[in-house]
Amino acid sequence: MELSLADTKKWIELFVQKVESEKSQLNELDTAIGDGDHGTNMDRGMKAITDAFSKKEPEDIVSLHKTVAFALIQKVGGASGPLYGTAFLDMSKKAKDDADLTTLIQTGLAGLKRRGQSDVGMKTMIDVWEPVANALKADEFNQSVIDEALTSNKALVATKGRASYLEEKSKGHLDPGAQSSAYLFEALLTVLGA
Amino acid sequence: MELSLADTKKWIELFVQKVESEKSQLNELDTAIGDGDHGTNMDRGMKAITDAFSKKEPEDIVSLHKTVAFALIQKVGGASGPLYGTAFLDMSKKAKDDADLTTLIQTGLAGLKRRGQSDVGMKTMIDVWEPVANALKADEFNQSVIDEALTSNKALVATKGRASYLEEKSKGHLDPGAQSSAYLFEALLTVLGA
Amino acid sequence: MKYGILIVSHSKDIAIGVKKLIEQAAPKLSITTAGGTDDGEIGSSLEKIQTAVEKNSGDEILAFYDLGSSKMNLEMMIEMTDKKIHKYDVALVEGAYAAATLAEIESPLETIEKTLEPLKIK
Amino acid sequence: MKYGILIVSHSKDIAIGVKKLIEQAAPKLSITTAGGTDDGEIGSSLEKIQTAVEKNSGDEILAFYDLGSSKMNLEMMIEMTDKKIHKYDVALVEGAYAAATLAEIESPLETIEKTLEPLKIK
Ligand SMILES: Nc1ncnc2c1ncn2[C@@H]1O[C@H](COP(=O)(O)OP(=O)(O)O)[C@@H](O)[C@H]1O
Ligand SMILES: Nc1ncnc2c1ncn2[C@@H]1O[C@H](COP(=O)(O)OP(=O)(O)O)[C@@H](O)[C@H]1O
Ligand SMILES: [Mg+2]
Ligand SMILES: [Mg+2]
Ligand SMILES: [Mg+2]
Ligand SMILES: [Mg+2]
Repeated sequence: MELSLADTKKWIELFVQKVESEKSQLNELDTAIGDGDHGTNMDRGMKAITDAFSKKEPEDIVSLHKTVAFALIQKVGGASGPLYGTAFLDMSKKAKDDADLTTLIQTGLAGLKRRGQSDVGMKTMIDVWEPVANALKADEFNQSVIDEALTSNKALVATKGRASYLEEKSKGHLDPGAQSSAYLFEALLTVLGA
Repeated sequence: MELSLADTKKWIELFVQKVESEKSQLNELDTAIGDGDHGTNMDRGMKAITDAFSKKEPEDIVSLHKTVAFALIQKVGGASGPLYGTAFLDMSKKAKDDADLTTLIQTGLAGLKRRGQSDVGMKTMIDVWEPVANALKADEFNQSVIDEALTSNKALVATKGRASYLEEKSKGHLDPGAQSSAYLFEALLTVLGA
Repeated sequence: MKYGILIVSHSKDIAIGVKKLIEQAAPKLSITTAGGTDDGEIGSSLEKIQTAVEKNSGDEILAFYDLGSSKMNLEMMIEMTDKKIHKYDVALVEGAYAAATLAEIESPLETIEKTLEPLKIK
Repeated sequence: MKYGILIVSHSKDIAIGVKKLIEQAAPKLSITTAGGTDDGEIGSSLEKIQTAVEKNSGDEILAFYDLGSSKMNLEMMIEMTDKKIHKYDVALVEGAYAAATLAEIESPLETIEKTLEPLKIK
């Protein structure tokens, strides 16, 4: 299934709104097991996306994903910048040949793994992206996929990112990047009307 | 043999003069295999010694060595500060019981080794202190002891201090701290009238 | 808190930067620094180290340094003070960050030192 | 010169301090830095890295970084540029100092990398 240009834009705009309203929530999660800036970082990226959209209306899915990627790469300032940035940049490149939603999310996921040199189970945003990608493929994507992903992420011991310094003590805390990724895919669910 | 208070002071004053006049020479040696500041560092220490002597005339050998130690520890700013500083501080402590010159130089040498976690043959100032200490013990201390110490220091590959980063390339260069220690012991020779 | 962090560097910029970096992840920790010589040049100062030790409000101090004279001056300080100072021969920036993260959540010294072990390079 | 040094840190102070520290031992070397975010906060900036790469006059670049996003942004840069950049997973301050000392005297890359090997901690 392909998302239309308008729906893709709506998806990103809902994500922007959600992150902006949950900025301090994301900072709080990051304070517990990181350096407390994930909300501030993402918020900078969200503002940059809004700016970029208002400066130049994206003409197609390819350029939309690229615009999102550049805004995040340039403005986030934390690890989430190159991570989300790489995901959207790879999605933009992929969309040139194949804009199937499932394919794109899988491509983004692969980008995250490459950039982070990480995989599912390390208590990062990947713990949300991977189950969502799988669910899309199986045509079973719904809110409970996200909820379950967050629940299992919370129980993990971090082995990548700043939280990994805390070792055992990272257990029981939700990873901030997993939460922002949950917002991304909740916005997608809304657009899908599910 | 014990050095009188007057001779000990003359020794240090001659050292101060020599280092001050050879400041740029010491910097040059350090530029080749270090960070180029050994002359500047030692010069700061020398000024501090002169200041301290003029503020309070040392009353005995113990306080003289302690004054020298504190001036060097506080003002040098490079590795030579804690090194020479420890040597003179240990000499000051030793002089309370035994002010024999040979004993003091041996005590200073032991202090250098402790502070630097180093030994003879690593291309440092120790390569001058150790042969001098040995020669004093054997009652054979003269200029050729110093000259030979410098010659063999030059041929060594550094394994301690900044020069050790250069590995093989440190060969053929004289260690700046070995040179300043040579000045120290040449001043001593002058006082000894040898 | 039980542990404070002490950063000893040849450069006042490095010392201040490391403090800023790690206090983001460890805002409650006492982190004091001694960077550069008395007159702000590249080098080290026993007096600055002494002041940094005095100002540190940790019951015990975890100390990190960069090169040669920072280490030697730190060791002189350890010989001179009554305060318990643990010196680590690890990567300055990375070691201080790891230790601070763990000290912030009141991890035991054993855990902190286990984490520092693979960062030993000196 | 053949090699230049690039320092990527979360903190502009660390980046500047490392440059000052190593240029004392390597005054002829091209050393460029990218520290902190665009607005001077703790973090990293691809744009700053890009500028630092462009300004570096070494034929090839030896690059050092501190933590997570410095590394990831550096890797993005490596994918984007034609310039040859060698990235080292070593202690930032200590690794950059060792490499600079050797690059200053035109040591071959092999020698530099052999010296960096024991400083690998990432
Ligand atoms: N190596 C990695 N692989 C995947 N995700 C990572 C990795 N490192 C960090 N993350 C994600 O990035 C999030 C942190 O982002 P942010 O706080 O903006 O960056 P920083 O850690 O630089 O302050 C983490 O919660 C985690 O989800
Ligand atoms: N570990 C050590 N043991 C003995 N001597 C040392 C050691 N490290 C350095 N030195 C001596 O100190 C000298 C360098 O002093 P200086 O240039 O003032 O300090 P820095 O290296 O901090 O700039 C070297 O030439 C060497 O003789
Ligand atoms: Mg963060
Ligand atoms: Mg951050
Ligand atoms: Mg020097
Ligand atoms: Mg120096």
